[in-house]
Amino acid sequence: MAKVKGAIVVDIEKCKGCEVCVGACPTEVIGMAKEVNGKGYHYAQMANPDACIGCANCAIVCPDGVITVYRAKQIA
Amino acid sequence: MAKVKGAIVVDIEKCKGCEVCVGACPTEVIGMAKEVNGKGYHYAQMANPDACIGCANCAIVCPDGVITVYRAKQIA
Amino acid sequence: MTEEIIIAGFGGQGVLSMGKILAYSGIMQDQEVSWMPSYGPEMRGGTANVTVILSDDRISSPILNEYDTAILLNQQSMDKFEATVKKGGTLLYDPNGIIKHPSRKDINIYQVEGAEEAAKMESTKTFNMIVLGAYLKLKPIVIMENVIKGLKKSLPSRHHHLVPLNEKAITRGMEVVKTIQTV
Amino acid sequence: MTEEIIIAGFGGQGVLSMGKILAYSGIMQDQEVSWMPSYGPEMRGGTANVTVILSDDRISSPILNEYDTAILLNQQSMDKFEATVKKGGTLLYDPNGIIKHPSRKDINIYQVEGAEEAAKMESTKTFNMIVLGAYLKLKPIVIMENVIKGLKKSLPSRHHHLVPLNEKAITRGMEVVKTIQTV
Amino acid sequence: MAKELRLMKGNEAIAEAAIRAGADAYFGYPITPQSEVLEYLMGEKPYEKTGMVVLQAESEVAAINMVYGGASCGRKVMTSSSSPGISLKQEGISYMAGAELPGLILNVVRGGPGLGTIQPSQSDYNQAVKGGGHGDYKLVVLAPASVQEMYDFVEKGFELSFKYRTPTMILSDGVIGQMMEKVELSEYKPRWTHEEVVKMHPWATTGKTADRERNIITSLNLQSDVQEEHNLKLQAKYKKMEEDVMFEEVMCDDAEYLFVAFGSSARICQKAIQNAREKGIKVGLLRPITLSPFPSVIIRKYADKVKGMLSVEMNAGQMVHDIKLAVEGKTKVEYYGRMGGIIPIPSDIVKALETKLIGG
Amino acid sequence: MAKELRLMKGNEAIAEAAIRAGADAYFGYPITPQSEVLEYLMGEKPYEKTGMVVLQAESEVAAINMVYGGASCGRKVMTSSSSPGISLKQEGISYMAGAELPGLILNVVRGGPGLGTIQPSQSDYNQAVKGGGHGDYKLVVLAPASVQEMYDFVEKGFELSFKYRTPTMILSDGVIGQMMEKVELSEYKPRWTHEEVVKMHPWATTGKTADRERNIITSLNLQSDVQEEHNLKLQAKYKKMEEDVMFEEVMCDDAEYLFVAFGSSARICQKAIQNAREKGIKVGLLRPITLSPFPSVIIRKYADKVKGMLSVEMNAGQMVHDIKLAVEGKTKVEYYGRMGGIIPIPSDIVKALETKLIGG
Amino acid sequence: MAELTFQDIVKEENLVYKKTSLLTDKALSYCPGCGHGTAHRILMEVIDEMGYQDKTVGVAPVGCSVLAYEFMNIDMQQAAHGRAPALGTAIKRIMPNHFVFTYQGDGDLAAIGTAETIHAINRGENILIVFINNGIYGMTGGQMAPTTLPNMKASTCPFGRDVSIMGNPLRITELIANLPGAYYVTRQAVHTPNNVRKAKKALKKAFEYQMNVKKGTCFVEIVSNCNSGWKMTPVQANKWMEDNMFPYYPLGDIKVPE
Amino acid sequence: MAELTFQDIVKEENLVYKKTSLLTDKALSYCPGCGHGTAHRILMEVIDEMGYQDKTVGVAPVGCSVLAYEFMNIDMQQAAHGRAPALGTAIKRIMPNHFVFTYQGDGDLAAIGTAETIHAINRGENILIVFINNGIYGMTGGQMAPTTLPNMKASTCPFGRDVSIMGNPLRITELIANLPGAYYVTRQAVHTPNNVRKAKKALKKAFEYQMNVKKGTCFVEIVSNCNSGWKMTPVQANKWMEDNMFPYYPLGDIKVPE
Ligand SMILES: Cc1ncc(C[n+]2csc(CCOP(=O)(O)OP(=O)(O)O)c2C)c(N)n1
Ligand SMILES: Cc1ncc(C[n+]2csc(CCOP(=O)(O)OP(=O)(O)O)c2C)c(N)n1
Ligand code: SF4
Ligand code: SF4
Ligand code: SF4
Ligand code: SF4
Ligand code: SF4
Ligand code: SF4
Ligand SMILES: [Mg+2]
Ligand SMILES: [Mg+2]
Repeated sequence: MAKVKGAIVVDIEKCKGCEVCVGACPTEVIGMAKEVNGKGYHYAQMANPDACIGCANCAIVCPDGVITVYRAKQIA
Repeated sequence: MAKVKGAIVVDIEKCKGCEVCVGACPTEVIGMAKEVNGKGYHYAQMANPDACIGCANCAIVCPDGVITVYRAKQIA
Repeated sequence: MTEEIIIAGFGGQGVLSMGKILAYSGIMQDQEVSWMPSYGPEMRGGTANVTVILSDDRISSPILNEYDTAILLNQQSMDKFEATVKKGGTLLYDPNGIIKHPSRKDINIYQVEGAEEAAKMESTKTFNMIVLGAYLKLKPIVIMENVIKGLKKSLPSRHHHLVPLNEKAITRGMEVVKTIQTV
Repeated sequence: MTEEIIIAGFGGQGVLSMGKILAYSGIMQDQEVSWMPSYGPEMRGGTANVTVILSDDRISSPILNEYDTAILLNQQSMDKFEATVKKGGTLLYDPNGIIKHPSRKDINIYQVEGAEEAAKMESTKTFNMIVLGAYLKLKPIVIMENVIKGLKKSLPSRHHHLVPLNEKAITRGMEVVKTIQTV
Repeated sequence: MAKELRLMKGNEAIAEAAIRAGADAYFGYPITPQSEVLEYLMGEKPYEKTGMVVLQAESEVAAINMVYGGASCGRKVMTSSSSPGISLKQEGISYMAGAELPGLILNVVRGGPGLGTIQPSQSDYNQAVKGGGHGDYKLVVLAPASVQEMYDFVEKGFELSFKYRTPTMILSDGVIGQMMEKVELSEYKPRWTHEEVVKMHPWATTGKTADRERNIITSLNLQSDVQEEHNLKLQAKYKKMEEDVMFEEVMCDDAEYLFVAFGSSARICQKAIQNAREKGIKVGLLRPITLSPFPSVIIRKYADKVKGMLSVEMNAGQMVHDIKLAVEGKTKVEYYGRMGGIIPIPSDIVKALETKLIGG
Repeated sequence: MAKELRLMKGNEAIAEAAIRAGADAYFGYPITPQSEVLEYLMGEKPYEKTGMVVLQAESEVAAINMVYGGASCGRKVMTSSSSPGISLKQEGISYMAGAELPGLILNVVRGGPGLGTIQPSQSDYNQAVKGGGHGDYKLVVLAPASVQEMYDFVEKGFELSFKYRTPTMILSDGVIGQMMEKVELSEYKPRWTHEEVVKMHPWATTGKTADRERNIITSLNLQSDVQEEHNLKLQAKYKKMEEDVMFEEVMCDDAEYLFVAFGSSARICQKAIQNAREKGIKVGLLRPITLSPFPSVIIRKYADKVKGMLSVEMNAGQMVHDIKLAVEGKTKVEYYGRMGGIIPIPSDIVKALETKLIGG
Repeated sequence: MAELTFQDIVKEENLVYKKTSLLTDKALSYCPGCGHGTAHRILMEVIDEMGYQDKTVGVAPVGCSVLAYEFMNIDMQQAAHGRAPALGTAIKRIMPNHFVFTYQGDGDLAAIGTAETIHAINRGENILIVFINNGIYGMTGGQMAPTTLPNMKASTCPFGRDVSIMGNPLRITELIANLPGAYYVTRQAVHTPNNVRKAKKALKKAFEYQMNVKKGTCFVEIVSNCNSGWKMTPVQANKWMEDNMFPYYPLGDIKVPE
Repeated sequence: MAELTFQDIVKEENLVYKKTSLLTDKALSYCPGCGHGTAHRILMEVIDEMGYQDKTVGVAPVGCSVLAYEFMNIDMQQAAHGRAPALGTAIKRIMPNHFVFTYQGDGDLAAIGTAETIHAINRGENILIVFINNGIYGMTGGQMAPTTLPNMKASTCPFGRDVSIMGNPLRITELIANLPGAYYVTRQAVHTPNNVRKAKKALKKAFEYQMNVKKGTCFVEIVSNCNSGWKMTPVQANKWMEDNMFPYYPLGDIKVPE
């Protein structure tokens, strides 16, 4: 059986650190960076990348549309 | 038994001859004058005064409020 | 030539369209014309009047304080406009419903039994054309041919079959106009 | 005496109220004061700034293009306002979050670790008072007594119990201010 | 080809002219003395013929904003109203000027302030010319003095309003709106096709195609420097508008005095000139046709020639200030006017000339 | 008694002054940069203290008509807004003027036209002074140049507006509305009781009692002669208003040149005077405080004394025309200004003085 | 005993009905047969009967009834077109013990004044709104109103209201009845004696609710004729109204207090 | 086989979700976590997916989304406060084959714009109205809106909305659903993935109705947070919205075509 594996790319400079994506992720992938971006926001990042299933939930709720989602099949 | 008898007084100069009162009278008392008043209207008048029962229907519907109604008991 | 006319009466008497036909007739013979009605709620239920000017020259003001001719079709108009006729001017009226007849001595006065004649013609709608005929008898400022053209212009084409009747009414008006006084 | 100050930073840093306390302190010692914020959506989420003027004379324009002192509390403010300090004037800033430190050579530059000290005091709300203290150390234009009065005036009375904490923060700021460069 | 002549009310002429000029839409709300514009259009059903949209809006505010929406699509869109309704349109007009939109607004002025009277007046001169709405802007303002001009100024108005991308106002009044005169009608101009609009008005919101950036219609500039640049651009445009100034001179050649009057007042002044000249007073008429741009240059020129100017207005004296500004103190300028819907009488105008300027 | 001093925004000062002046009602709609007026009032809950009504209306149009309704009851009623919102109020303002109602309208001007910018501007001068609404009318227009004046002009504004039964407009801008300065507060004045209103304002609709005819508030006069009489009465009143003209002279005694400026611009001109005098240029400032009535007489007086006047405005040049009309060509009048929310800089003002008047 | 003569009957003591003194002596400016007059009269009768002349402030609209203040012998204000509810709001809030009503036509209330109508009622302003629905703009010469019926002719829909272009007639009364601030909403007519009596009762109720219950806006619609605008005689117009207006605007209470 | 690395996954061919090109690259001016951004995005996604960029004209309001035209890569007009439906009316009537939508806040649509909203819908204008209800005036700094909840605080009701003075919150969506011109009326949210998906479906439906069915106005309300105005973090605000806004403004279809 093929297992899906996902990844997200956050446009860090445009992320506003609202944390809406965090709660939307079913697999608790996302955490907020300790660092701030140029606008002073703690941006979102994959804190737990392995758990990402590429469901795009985070991207769909991100108000600033800064998440791009990828998904590949892991041939087990 | 006491029979009621009514009468109406039309303020002829203010009557606009709309004929709304005519249809409102249950006893067909009112008719329109052949003559016109100063404004050129054929005014309302008692065409059949004996039939008036003083019910005030005519006065109540007269848009210009130009009818005054009186009623007396005819001791039969 | 300049003729300045006021036509005044009740709302339903065809005062405005009579003025319009007159104005159109003027256009048909290449005159300058203007037609200025009273407007707004003052018209409601009450009186209507229109100032018509026909002239060979450019018309300056379409609103006037005095007139060459007044055509007055009810008592209220008589009360209001008798005094506005220029000295030596013309007053034409329908005596029907008039209680206070004109009393000026310095103007020409004529009568036309428009309502009565219209009743005879069995068409109250011809009333204003009868009055127009009477006026044109007194002041032939436009020729009949152009009046008919004007009539056609101002009537929607679906009413053009009424033109002969209107022509008859105009002719009738020319016949029945009565001179009361000339100066 | 006239002192013209710009205070700029993030919306939540208490920039406006710091300016207000300063202005109130001026009133307490009978000075003329003005306080002019940036306003409107430009504030939303972004930066806030306020121009404060204290003077012994009537203040003409409350909006300025250059300042005696700039108090700058984030990078954006640094980028925008470093250049507006008058030659020989004063720039005070909190180095926290600053990537590009001020580079002008013709002004006096000071640092205050406001955020750090506030964290130490376990009350982020004291941040702006620490900065204020640092400023007053550099420019004692108002005496402490009047600052406290100003503080009381600008705080709703239900918050007056916070005055001692704020006073402590001001004092702390006076202690920790660091000179980077003087001209 | 024989010219087509018709006897029409000024208001009807506006409507007919709109159809023939290839107007794309009319939006309006009834108010005396101009309801005939909408009534005539509805009677003509141009939406079945030329495709012109005609809609009775729920209010004057809605109507002017419909004009904004339609004009933004690069179309010839118009509205009409009378004084109180025009006041309600001021925000919309300012928006249109700010967003640099064309469009035609007819004001058939009645006497104010407030509900006032439905009788004719010229008391909205300042509002039209100085900008009744907020901010620095100018309209093109045309003042017709005949039904023919009502007709002609629709096409002219659209032309200028597209040329300068600023709304044109036709400032008329109850006399000219309600009176009938003969009008020479022009040929039907077809409405612009969508393709023509796209080509002619590349700024219009016609749908973003791949070959161009998106178009935005807005009057907002949050940054002051950008807004100031925009303001300066607008001012330069208003300056350029002066090229299109229009006026009429009547018997000015030998004139020792000048009436300055627009619209209905100007017509009555013509009669006053006759009266005056019969009396031996050499007076002429300078009639501004464009009230904005105002014919200041020609007025300034006459200031050196005549002994005085009388501004004749159906208001409390509004245009007189623009005349004064134009003459720069070089000749005496006085005002005579009537208010409340009353039309000045030629003889009174001559009397005013005599007492205020000749005797004075 | 010790005077009560407070550091306040201009907008807050207006609100506090309203409560203390015994205002009866405020109706408004939010718009930057003046929303603090309504916010402050709602925070103070004067309806629980003085009984003053405070209501957020559904729009500026509703708000001005609420003012009309309340003012008709003989009460002190006010509203506030900024440019686009003030445009929407023009019909209502014209109605109030026509019906001869008192009332206070604050315009914290922002840059236009259209949505423009929320930054400060003076580009609604014409609208306020020439009548942005339809018809011939005038407001009392007060132009505060400090937060203290924002405060003071509320009471003053009500006073003049009741005196002349015409609305008063306070024409402010974003600088003065948003800045804080110290304000000396006045004592609380109790609101008028119903009985006082009935006595003081016998024209007000307070309920028809047996001892008087019914009161009618209207601006409608269907008969032209009656409307003209009404117009003449209004004009006479506006003439009389000139008694209450207000202005400030700063260093005018020895001035060879004059800045003429109001509101924020006037403040900046004070700094420009310092700069100029340091350079040896003898310049003073004439600050109109009432823009309507306009201080034409004093300006005319200075026209004979000075070599030129510079109108400094935050717009494209509006008041400059009124100065020109006042000086009657007796001295040179020039304009310098900035737009779009940009505040003129003192040094640029001096430069303009030098190039346009001194050098020129 | 002999028959009573006219003179016998027409005596002060036999008086049954007389125009209220809260109507002035001025002749109404309305067209013959126009319902505005009747509506004016019953409104004034109610105020007269309640003895509240000195506590009443009315607001006249822009529309045929713009001159209502000439006929109603009470203090009145004339509002800008559509804004009467805004005036009413201010008057009532400033003088909460007064009886405040607006009197508005369908163009005034349901077209240009839509926002003011809805928001005043939504705030539950404790006023009475009398709404004269004649399906047309009477004053300006018979233009289409929001309430003009489908296919009905008016000067701005000379071929009849085409709902596909002009939209459906707006039942504003049913609409505002949905608002919590609406306390009492009813639709009446005044073309027959019986309807006049009912309409008057409705006005009386509204009066009592405003002065005693104080729980929100009362809204009394009166479906009326505009015989001039409809181009009919008054009698024809009333008949046409019954046949055409009433089916679309059915008479009766729409919202009554619980 | 080895675990896929980040680099392995992040490849063009594995792309699952990417911001639509119908949004410009400009950073949104909204506060962190504001629903306006999400609403913008799904609207643009729908237009993108339907391939109608060149046939679309949008209308931005006055409100936080006044700058919508900076972010939506389509032709747009910016309307005066409350008047977007009037603009939409004109655009659609003049270009009947274009897709026309307005995008409006609750202050814009339900306060100052009430008349324009109701009449455009009553006429059945064949446009889409996207209505962002955040219960507050965001743009101007958090004043009370017609939709502000009872007792909810805002800068012009700092002690909470007192319905006895300020009236009840206006359920404008339910109100306009009564109008015959309203064809499809629904209330949605965009704070969770599931809600976003549903809201997008609703927009798509509206799009299809406008372009193919042409039977009236589609009205899509999106209940959204204004965390700045509510003075909460975005996450708190979304929770508060579920707990307080949704009970008053329940999600779901309000009127669906038969
Ligand atoms: C702002 C404004 N717009 C338009 C008008 C013109 N106007 C006067 S009355 C009226 C319509 C009246 O119709 P309605 O409210 O139905 O009253 P009715 O005359 O039928 O009783 C209109 C549009 C006006 N006076 N003011
Ligand atoms: C005529 C006018 N009145 C008022 C304003 C000020 N104003 C700007 S946005 C706004 C309210 C916006 O609230 P809403 O529509 O709910 O949008 P949000 O910002 O909440 O998305 C107001 C009152 C204006 N620009 N124009
Ligand atoms: S939802 Fe978007 S903007 Fe918010 S934290 Fe996540 S990535 Fe950043
Ligand atoms: S794509 Fe799905 S699993 Fe991956 S981070 Fe986003 S929400 Fe979580
Ligand atoms: S109802 Fe009145 S106005 Fe009409 S005819 Fe009868 S009496 Fe005359
Ligand atoms: S009182 Fe009654 S019976 Fe007498 S005339 Fe009137 S309606 Fe007829
Ligand atoms: S026009 Fe219609 S509503 Fe007006 S008075 Fe005449 S009948 Fe009545
Ligand atoms: S103020 Fe409110 S609505 Fe506006 S962007 Fe911020 S969160 Fe969104
Ligand atoms: Mg009606
Ligand atoms: Mg909102």
